[in-house]
Amino acid sequence: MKLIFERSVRGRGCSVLPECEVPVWDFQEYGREKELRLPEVSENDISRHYTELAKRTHGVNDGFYPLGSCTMKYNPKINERTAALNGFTGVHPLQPEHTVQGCLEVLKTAEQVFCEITGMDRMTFQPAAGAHGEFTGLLLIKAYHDSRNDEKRTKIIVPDSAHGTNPASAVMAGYAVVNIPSDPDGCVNLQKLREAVGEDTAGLMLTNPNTVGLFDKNILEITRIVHDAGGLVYYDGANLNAIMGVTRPGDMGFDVIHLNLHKTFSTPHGGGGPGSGPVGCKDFLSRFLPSVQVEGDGPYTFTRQPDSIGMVKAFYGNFLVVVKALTYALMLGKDGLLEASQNAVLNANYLMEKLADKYKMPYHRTCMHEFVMSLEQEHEQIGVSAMDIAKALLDYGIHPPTMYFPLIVAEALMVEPTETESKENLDEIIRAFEEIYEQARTNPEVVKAAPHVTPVGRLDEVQAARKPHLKYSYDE
Amino acid sequence: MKLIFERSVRGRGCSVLPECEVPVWDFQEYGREKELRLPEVSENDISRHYTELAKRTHGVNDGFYPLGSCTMKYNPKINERTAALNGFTGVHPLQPEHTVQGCLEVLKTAEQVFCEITGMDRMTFQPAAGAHGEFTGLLLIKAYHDSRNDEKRTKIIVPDSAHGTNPASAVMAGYAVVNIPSDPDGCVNLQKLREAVGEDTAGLMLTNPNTVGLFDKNILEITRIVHDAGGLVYYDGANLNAIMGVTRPGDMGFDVIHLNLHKTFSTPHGGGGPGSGPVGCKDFLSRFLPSVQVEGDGPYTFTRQPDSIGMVKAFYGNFLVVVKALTYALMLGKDGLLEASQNAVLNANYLMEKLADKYKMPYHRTCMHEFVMSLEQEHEQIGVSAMDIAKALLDYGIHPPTMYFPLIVAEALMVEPTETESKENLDEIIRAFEEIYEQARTNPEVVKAAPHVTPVGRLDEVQAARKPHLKYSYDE
Amino acid sequence: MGRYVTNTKEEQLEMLHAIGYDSFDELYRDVPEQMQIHGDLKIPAGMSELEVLQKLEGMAAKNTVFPHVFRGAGAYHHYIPAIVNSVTEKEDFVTAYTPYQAEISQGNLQSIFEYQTMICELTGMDASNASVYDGATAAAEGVLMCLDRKRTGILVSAAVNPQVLETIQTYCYGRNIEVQIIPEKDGATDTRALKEMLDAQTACVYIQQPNYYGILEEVEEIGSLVHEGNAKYVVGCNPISLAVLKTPGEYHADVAVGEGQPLGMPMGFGGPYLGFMAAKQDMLRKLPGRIVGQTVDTQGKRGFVLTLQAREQHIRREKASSNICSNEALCAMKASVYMAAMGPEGMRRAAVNSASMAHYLAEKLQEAGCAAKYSRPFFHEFVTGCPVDTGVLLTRLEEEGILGGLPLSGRELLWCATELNTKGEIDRLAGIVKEVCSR
Amino acid sequence: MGRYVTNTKEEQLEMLHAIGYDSFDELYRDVPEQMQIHGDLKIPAGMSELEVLQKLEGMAAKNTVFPHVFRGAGAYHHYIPAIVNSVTEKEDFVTAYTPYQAEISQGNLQSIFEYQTMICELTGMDASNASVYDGATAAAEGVLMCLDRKRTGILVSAAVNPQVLETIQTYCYGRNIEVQIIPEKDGATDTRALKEMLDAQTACVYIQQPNYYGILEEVEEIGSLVHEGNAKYVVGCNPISLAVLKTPGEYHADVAVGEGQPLGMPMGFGGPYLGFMAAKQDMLRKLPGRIVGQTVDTQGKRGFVLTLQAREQHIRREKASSNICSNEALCAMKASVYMAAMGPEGMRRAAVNSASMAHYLAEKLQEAGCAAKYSRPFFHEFVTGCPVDTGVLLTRLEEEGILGGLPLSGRELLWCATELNTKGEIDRLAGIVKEVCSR
Repeated sequence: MKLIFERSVRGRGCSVLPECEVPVWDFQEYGREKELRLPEVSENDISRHYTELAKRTHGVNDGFYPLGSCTMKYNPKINERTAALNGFTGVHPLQPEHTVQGCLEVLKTAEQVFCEITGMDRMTFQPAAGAHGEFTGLLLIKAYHDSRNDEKRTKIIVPDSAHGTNPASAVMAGYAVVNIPSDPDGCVNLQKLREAVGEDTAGLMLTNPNTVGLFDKNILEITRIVHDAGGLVYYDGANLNAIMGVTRPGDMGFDVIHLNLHKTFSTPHGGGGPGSGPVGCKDFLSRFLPSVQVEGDGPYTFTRQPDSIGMVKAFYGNFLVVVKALTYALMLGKDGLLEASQNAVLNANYLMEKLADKYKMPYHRTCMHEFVMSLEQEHEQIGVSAMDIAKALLDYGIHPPTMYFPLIVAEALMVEPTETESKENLDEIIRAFEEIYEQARTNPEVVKAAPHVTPVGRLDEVQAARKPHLKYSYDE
Repeated sequence: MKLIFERSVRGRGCSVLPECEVPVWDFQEYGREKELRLPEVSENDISRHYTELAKRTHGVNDGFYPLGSCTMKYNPKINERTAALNGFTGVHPLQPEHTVQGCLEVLKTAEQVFCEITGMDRMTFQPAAGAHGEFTGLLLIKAYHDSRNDEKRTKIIVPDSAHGTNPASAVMAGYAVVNIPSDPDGCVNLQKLREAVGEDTAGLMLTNPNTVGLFDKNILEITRIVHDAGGLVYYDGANLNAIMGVTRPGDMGFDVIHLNLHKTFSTPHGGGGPGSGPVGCKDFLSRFLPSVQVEGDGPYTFTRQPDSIGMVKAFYGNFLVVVKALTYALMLGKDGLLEASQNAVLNANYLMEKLADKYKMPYHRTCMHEFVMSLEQEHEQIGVSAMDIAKALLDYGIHPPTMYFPLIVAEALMVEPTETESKENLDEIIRAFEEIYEQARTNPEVVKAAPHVTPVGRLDEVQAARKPHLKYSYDE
Repeated sequence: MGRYVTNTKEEQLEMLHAIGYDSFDELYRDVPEQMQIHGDLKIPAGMSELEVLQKLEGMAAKNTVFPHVFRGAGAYHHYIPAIVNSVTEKEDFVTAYTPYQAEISQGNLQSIFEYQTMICELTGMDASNASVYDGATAAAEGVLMCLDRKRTGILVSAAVNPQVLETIQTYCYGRNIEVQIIPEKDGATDTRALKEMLDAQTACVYIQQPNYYGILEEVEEIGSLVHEGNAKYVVGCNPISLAVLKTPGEYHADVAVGEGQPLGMPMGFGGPYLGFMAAKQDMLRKLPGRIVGQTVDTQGKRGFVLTLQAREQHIRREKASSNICSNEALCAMKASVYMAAMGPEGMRRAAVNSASMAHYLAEKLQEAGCAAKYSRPFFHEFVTGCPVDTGVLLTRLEEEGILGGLPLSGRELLWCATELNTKGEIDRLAGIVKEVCSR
Repeated sequence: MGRYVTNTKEEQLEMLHAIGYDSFDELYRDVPEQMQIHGDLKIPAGMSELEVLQKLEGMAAKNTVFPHVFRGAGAYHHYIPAIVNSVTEKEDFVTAYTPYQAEISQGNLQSIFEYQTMICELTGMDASNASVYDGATAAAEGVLMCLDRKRTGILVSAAVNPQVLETIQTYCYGRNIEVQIIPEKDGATDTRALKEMLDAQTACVYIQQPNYYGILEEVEEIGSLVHEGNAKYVVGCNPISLAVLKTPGEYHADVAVGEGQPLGMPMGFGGPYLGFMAAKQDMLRKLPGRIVGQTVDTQGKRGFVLTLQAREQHIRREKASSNICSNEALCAMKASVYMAAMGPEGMRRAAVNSASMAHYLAEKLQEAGCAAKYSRPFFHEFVTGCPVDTGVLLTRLEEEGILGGLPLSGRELLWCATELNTKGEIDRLAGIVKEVCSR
């Protein structure tokens, strides 16, 4: 299809703004030299262009989306409605406090609800995404050690099964990363952990359930080991969807956490954002929280923490995303959140069990909200890779699972059905997976050439990276 | 795909309303006996179901939609926004007048604008669609003759090229229909008209431009003939899009008109409605207008006309549709409306000329906003019908023109590109038409079997009518 | 000026020249000079989107949107689930025309088929059309369906919504028929009078359930009388009430019609709304408007088409069952999504909560000094007296953001409650009423 | 309770049994007993959609939405064309994840490619990423891009937005770097001081154009100084202003960043907004975040993919250029649709009207008693003094529905105007200011 620039015709346009009604200010020597080349298109052009783009975009509304660790659950429409209320969208972030009491109430209520769910004492909503939350949380740890003049703590321990953001965030916070190998089941090897911790340990970053979908039973022991060594423990909230109302990071011994509101709390992911990655912490860390906290019980006030690490972005975070997440949490409540987690775990186990006949499950035991399968054997025997299976799913209108993650499993597909899929959808999906498996066995070339019915076939990523073509060339 | 009933699972549902907070009233013997069987589905089920339905629905946003006489122009998004303002949607129609001054201002402003465009003196917005407007307009004519005790006027003259609604509306208004044959060019045969009029003539219904897309030059003579015979002349506004700012029905001698706001004034058609069919009339008919008229210049009041025909529906018409149409008319203004008409006529002529090489144009002269082609020759020679060409267009993502209308042209396709299509779109469409024509000549069977890439093929309409299956059978 | 024409001025000239014209004027050479507009239309020049939005926002701001609504009388303040507009705002649904080309309109057609099914379930009838303009025109069309050569008498209860009655009368004026009014007694249709009015010319009887005063009519008794007279029984019903009340099908109505606005449409100063119509099997081919039927394609695959078109104006012209062409398709889709989102349990709650709130309201109003006028069972509307001038009371309520009951003739008010009203709101209302009435 | 789980309780049991479990508890047997929650979480039970909407509406109603906004300082009140939300509300766009599977994400990927192109056009730079969180984090990431082993000094003008400065400082705290502040003089960066501060350790200089006080910096002179010192030149810019002002590319910035909120996002109490980032070719591989590139599929057909992923955390982990994963994709799409709807002419009007209104405002405020503090050229913001306590003036304006300028330290206010302000509004404002100031 055309690029919007290829639809542009000089002189075409929409009629958005009037001419200026006061004398026009002259930019003189500050004026730009080169003409601004933006699309010149009618509103009809725009409507059709984006209609075509939408048809080439797979959303949760288009079908199953079991992208492991991304929690692609259904995004309720009431969230969009509350976040679109003019009383929220029309508010300038620098209005006087007494004119934004509703916004402060949203933040305060959300803090209370999410702290209770996670077992934390305070929470900041400033971080705009999970990785941003990790960075923020690690700065809290850093500020804590600094405040104690404990300057030798320069390392963050990260299991090799962790999300890539964990080590990257640690580096951004100025830490050296110590990777420790996981046990075969993706759980922390206590022995390795004991060997790794020491006087230089600033902290440990961990998800639980872990990235292969298992709950690490040793979690209390793990957090104790780190604490005993003088380090703090950070909880990566990417997998919280498995355990709401069942157990809490705070009760597992974690000191700092982040949540992905765009995963666990149903705010839509928008093709890559905006997300929201609030950071919760235990009381002893709260004085380092970034920016401002809401205090009081109506009227509410913004108060800066005494030893704040400073702002991690402008204003108070992705506020309208927080509105959506709060809407969701209030809809479900204590009973609904528990059921959501239970059903997420049920769906994952159901799918895993039904697929286990054909697909190799490296950790074939009760999983949490997601599980990992390995195509290692098929890859060796018939040359069909995890990627091939993923691409074959596209032809069924199914978004593939996360591929090649976690890194500790060869030819991994990480499957997270979420709680909002129904049994009959899962049964249909199982049939699709089975058919693909059969085809991979009987006619592997077809699978290796998949997808066959998508708008484009497999794309040349090597060329894209070698000769970066990152914008429309007007001269083309 | 599944019906929504086939997705239903007992006990499933959405969480819309709370339990009752006051004592529950008991319906006792008034209670329904049979259980209410509605779909029991989750919100995710609904979202995916309608996503699938939307993919199987062709709108203006999906591509070219040259459905003759339907004026499928682009529907501006600002219309949707103004009509969704809470100050309009949240108003009860029976609120006291002083609390609905904004709504009255909308109606009054719309009346002024549309009267000026059409050359009428007053207008009612009560009719909900074009046909409803025809009915209303004919009742005005009836009331007029009744008021003069002119009881012998029992007939409405309708050319055989007219829209089917014209004769049907005449019957609903209690008239006998006199069909008069058109000239070969779809224009009124003056001689036949002179023969048809008489003491029993209540009126004549006419579109101009007519349904083959030509402007009837004799229009002043036509309206004079009817007036001289004591009848009134009704203007079917379906084709107004050709002449805004160029000429006005009121200046052609018409006494009553209706507009299709969902055609000429860009309000979306919603897959079949809601439309809006306001009726305008000359002063001498205004005392018969239905329901209430807005009077005054702020504060506004609703005033019932002295000899009103009565309400033709509840309240004041499809008010929110009127808001959209007014938004559009104000956006375009006197200059923009004229250009819209001019460009609609230009696009039609351009398309006609470019297609005339291959397709037979029964009226090959300057057309207005639409034109008719005839596949009669091809049908006879190679068995390819207007319907076949239409169905072949579906495979190009193009909505076919209106088929088999007007009735006076054999194997007719009536093409109305509207003003919002661009030259390059038209050029692409011309290529599609040409390709289909070539294929019809070289490989007619392929065209006769079209469409080939739509979700379903041609459907058995005979079976549908013979064995009506009009709702889901729960027992299936 | 605002502009949605895509072609630029240059493209327009290029196109004109390509087909042998020099100017737009030449395209209009068929329009006689003497009727061409010279100069501009006397309306404002075009504006930008921002200006128009501000203008319309200015108009909208001149209306009062009452936060507390206790008025119905044909337009009802119900909750609209968020999913409803989310679905029906999809551009394909909004911008499509009537589904004449079935192969690329299966979405639209299937949704109408589903709507028809839901309306049949709600009413207990055999067949539904794809909608008509609103409840009043549905009533009028429902009545006209029953006319035949021998039977041209139309009886309408005095206890129906007056706008519906007037619309029926207007439609009947078209057919040169005078509507006969069945008197009411104690707020309901006078069955004794009805019995006397029925005769061999009676084509049909139209009543409303619950009626204009909110009262539950003796629909079975009336039905028996009508059918004894071999006339058709046409009933106008509130769709929310049908979640719990006996259906027209159960009390043997021949045609059931109603205003579908409560099923997901905003009050919107009266429209667009939705007229629903359903009939018994033997009346099927007399239904006006679009009807969608299930069929198969060339491969035997299930599909949907507009069917029974031999009833319609575009085929039959002056012999059509009605002139209707455009209906309220997108509103019908709203109703479908509404009913799917509500499900049987949600619909039941809407009905039960509305009726229960109304009964609580009636009780509180009684205590406050506005006693109910009738003692019959009612659904979610009822009439009370008012010890003071109704204008005084309503103005006082208005100051508090409350839209009180609709003033009827004399010192009477027609109240309504729905699931959107709360106990707290009603208690507050009652307090104000008491204060005003005891002055 | 509210419920989005699709399975019914019966289905849940059926599924449990099908895979050999008796209860949900068994699924959680790996969770040690001592850390399981016994009883309920201490949060309210679930609610219906209606109740939650009412609750959130109640909160929203506690905010003041000012009809007249004269405050900017990082969040701007611009007009958002209707087409913007109409497009970006499409469910596919809203609910998709990051486009990891290119074959079914071409729509999303192409739209990012188009966004990148528009940002490059706006800034005059060579390459743009797919967005970061907001303008402040864009500035911080932009500064961090310039660090290398030898050069770790970061200079930031005192005349930048203080929140941006603080965010840069926080990010630098992570890297154990202390930010050096270039002092301001007469409301702009002190170039003489800058010259003295630049040294062989200086990695980059960050300034803002127009700066926090709305003033147009001497960007070319500063650029020359920075490049003479072989440091990188990072500029934070207002995207609307770039429609008319000299671009960072034209004055040889190495990295251009900014807050994209004015391009179609509501003020929304501060977020979600959009951080845009663009760089010269030689800095391309240091850009953080997603980047989309054009390529071909197996048939040679044009297609788009996430590219240069070797920079990113999911590939490089601790060696990544940044930890960013989720960005602000839907906001970037809003910006794209905004710029497509505005086109060059619309963007020009937004810029010209805003600046012209601001200059008119400055003039009127001067007449009313609030004289401009600086005499330098400015865009659409400026600082004035205030002869009375700013709180007194702002409170009075608030009563009239006006959000006045942001109070700075002392008796100073930072004002802003955009194309949404009107002459009439400004005249009214000036009248009130005059009245207050002359008391």
